[in-house]
Amino acid sequence: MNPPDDGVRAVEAVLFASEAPLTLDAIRAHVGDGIDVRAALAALEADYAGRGIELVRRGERWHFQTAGDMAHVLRRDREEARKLSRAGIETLAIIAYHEPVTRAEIESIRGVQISKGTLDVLMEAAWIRPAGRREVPGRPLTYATTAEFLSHFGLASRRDLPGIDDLRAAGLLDLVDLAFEQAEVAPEDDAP
Amino acid sequence: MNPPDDGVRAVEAVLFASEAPLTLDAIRAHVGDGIDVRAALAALEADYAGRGIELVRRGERWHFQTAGDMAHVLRRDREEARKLSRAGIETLAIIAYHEPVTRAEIESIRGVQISKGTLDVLMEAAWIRPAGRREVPGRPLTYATTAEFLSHFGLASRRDLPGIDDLRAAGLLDLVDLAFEQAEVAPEDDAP
Amino acid sequence: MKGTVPAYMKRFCPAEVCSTIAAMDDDTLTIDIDGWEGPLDLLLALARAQKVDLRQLSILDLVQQYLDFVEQAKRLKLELAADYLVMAAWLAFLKSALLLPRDPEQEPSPEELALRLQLRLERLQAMREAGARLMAHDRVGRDVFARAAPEGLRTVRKSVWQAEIYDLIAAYGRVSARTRPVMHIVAERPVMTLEAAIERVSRLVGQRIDWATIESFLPEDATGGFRKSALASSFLAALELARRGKVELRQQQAFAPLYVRGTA
Repeated sequence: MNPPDDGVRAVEAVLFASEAPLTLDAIRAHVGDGIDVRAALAALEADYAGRGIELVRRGERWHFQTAGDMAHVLRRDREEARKLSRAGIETLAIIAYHEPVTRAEIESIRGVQISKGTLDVLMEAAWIRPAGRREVPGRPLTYATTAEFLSHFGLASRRDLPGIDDLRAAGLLDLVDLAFEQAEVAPEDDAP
Repeated sequence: MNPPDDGVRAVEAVLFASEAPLTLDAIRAHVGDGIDVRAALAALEADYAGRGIELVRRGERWHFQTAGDMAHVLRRDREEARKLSRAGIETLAIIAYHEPVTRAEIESIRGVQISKGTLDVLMEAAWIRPAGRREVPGRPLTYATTAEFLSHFGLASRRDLPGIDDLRAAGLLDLVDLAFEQAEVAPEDDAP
Repeated sequence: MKGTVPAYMKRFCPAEVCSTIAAMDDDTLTIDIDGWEGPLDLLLALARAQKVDLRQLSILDLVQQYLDFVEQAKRLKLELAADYLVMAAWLAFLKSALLLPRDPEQEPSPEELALRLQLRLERLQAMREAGARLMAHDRVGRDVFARAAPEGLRTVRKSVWQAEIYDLIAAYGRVSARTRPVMHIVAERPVMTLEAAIERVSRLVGQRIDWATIESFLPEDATGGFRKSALASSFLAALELARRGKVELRQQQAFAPLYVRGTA
C-alpha cells in the first residue's frame, strides 16, 4: 500500500471507527470542509479493492465490511441471521421492487392477505418503513425500504435489485389494477 | 495497495470482524492451518503502515485500530447557539455597569440571588473574568467584563454603554411594572 | 387411504405441498393450506408443473387442472377453504367464456381476463424469484461483517452563548427600575365627598314631604364608580343627619329599600 495523504487517512479512520454507515455529509462533519471527501472515498475504494476488507456504498452511505468471499472464515461461530418466512421474503421483495406500495397492492400481488406480523417483522428489522399515504380514496399507507435494507442486503441502490430492469421492461412492476383483481380473486375479502 | 494473497485477506477479514484482539491461535482457528498467520500479520503490518488504520499488537493479541494521530477527527465539536437567560443577561449588565463588582453586590443590585451557574455561563462565554479581590472582610472576588465582551456587543469601550438618563429617555426604565411583577412571581428564577 | 396421498393428487401438487395432506378420519381428508399461500399460489404451483415458460402457458389447461383438483378434493371430502372455491367458480366461468362463442358485449373479453391471470402468475413468480435472489445476496451479519468493536464517533456539543446589545441595555434598565424607589400615585377618581352628600341630602329632604328611597337623592347623571361613591356618601350623610335629628330612616328588613323623610 502506498501511504495515503492525510485527507484519505482521515476519511479512512472515520469510516473505520463509525458504528454505522456514514453519508458524505456525516463524514465531512468529522474531517472538515478542507478535505475532498468524494475523492478520498474513490481513493479508498481503489486501495481496498481485492483486499479482505472492502469499502462499499449502500444507498447514500459508506462503510467498510469484510469481503463477501471471506464468509467461510468468519461464519463459523456466528448465529445464523433469523430466517424470514416465505411470506416475509415475498412481501419484502414486493416492497423493494414496487415501492412505495400499499398493503392492498402487496396482497393483490401475492393473492392472499398479509398477516399483521409480516409487516411488523420487516419493520422491526428496520428494512421497511411507512412512506406516506397514497392520495386515493381511503388514503392507504404506503411502505418503502430503508437505508438499512440496502446496507443489509449489500445493495448500492435500488437499481442493484436483481433483475429489476428486466422486470420493469416486462411490465411486471406496473401498479396493479386493484379494483379489478380483488373483485376477481377474493370477493369475500374482509381485509381492512 | 497491491492485492494481497488469500491468506493475508483471510487474516485481515478475521481481525476486522473480531470483537476483541485475537491471539495467533485464535486467528488460526478461523483461517485454518494452511495459512502462515505470522507472515500474514507481518504483511498486514507493512500494508497498513502510515494509513488511517493500523494493525497493532497488544501483548500476544492483534487487532486493527484507528491511527493515534487521527483521534481529532473521530471527535467532532458541534457549536450550538444558545440564548443567555434573563438572570444571565441581567448579571452581565450589572457587571458591565458597575465593574469591578462582587457577587454580593450584584445580588444587592439585582435584588435576587444569583446561582453559581450564572457566573459560570458568563465566564464560559468569555464575557466576564475574575478581577481581583476586594480588600474588605472575606476578601470577596470581583468580576469585570473582557475584551471579548466589548467585541461581541460591538462596543469600543464601556463608556459606550448608555447611562441611566439615556435609558430613561429611551423608555427602558418604563419596563418597571412588567419587570417587577415578573421578578415577584419568580424570585428564584436564576438558572443560567 | 388414511395418511396416504392418492396418486392422482400427486399429479397436481408439488411434493412439499402434498406432504401436508393428512388423514383426519376415515373418510375426511383435510388439506393444510398453509402449504399454499392461497389459490393463486396453488395455481402457480400447477402452472410450474407444466414445465413451460409462464408466457407459453396454456391457461385452459391450467384452469382444467385447478378444476380437476378441486373436483378430486370434493370427491375425497377434502375441506377446501372458501377462497379456493371462489377461485374455482371464477375459473369455471373463465373456461366457459373462453370456449363458448364470443359475446362481443362482454368487457373485458375472456382473452383479456386470461392474459391478466397469466400476468398475475408471472408477477408472483417474479417476486418469488426476486425474494430468493435477495436472500442469496451477501448479507451483513451472515456473509459480510462490519467491524464488531468500532471505536465509535463522538460529537461534543459546545454552547455558543448569544445576547444582543439591546438585551444587555434593556436588562440594566429593568434592574435599575426595579431597585429604584417606587412612588405610588393614585389616579384621580370621581367621588362624592361626605360633606357634599350631607349638604345635598339635607337640601333635598326639605323639598319632599313623604318617605323617599335613599337612591332618589343621588344625582340623576351618576353612573359607575361615581354612583357607588355617591350612594355610600349619601348613606353616611343620612346616618349623620338622623343622628342630628334632621331626618328619619325606615327599612322593613335587611337589604330592603332604605327610606328617608325629613323631620321638620
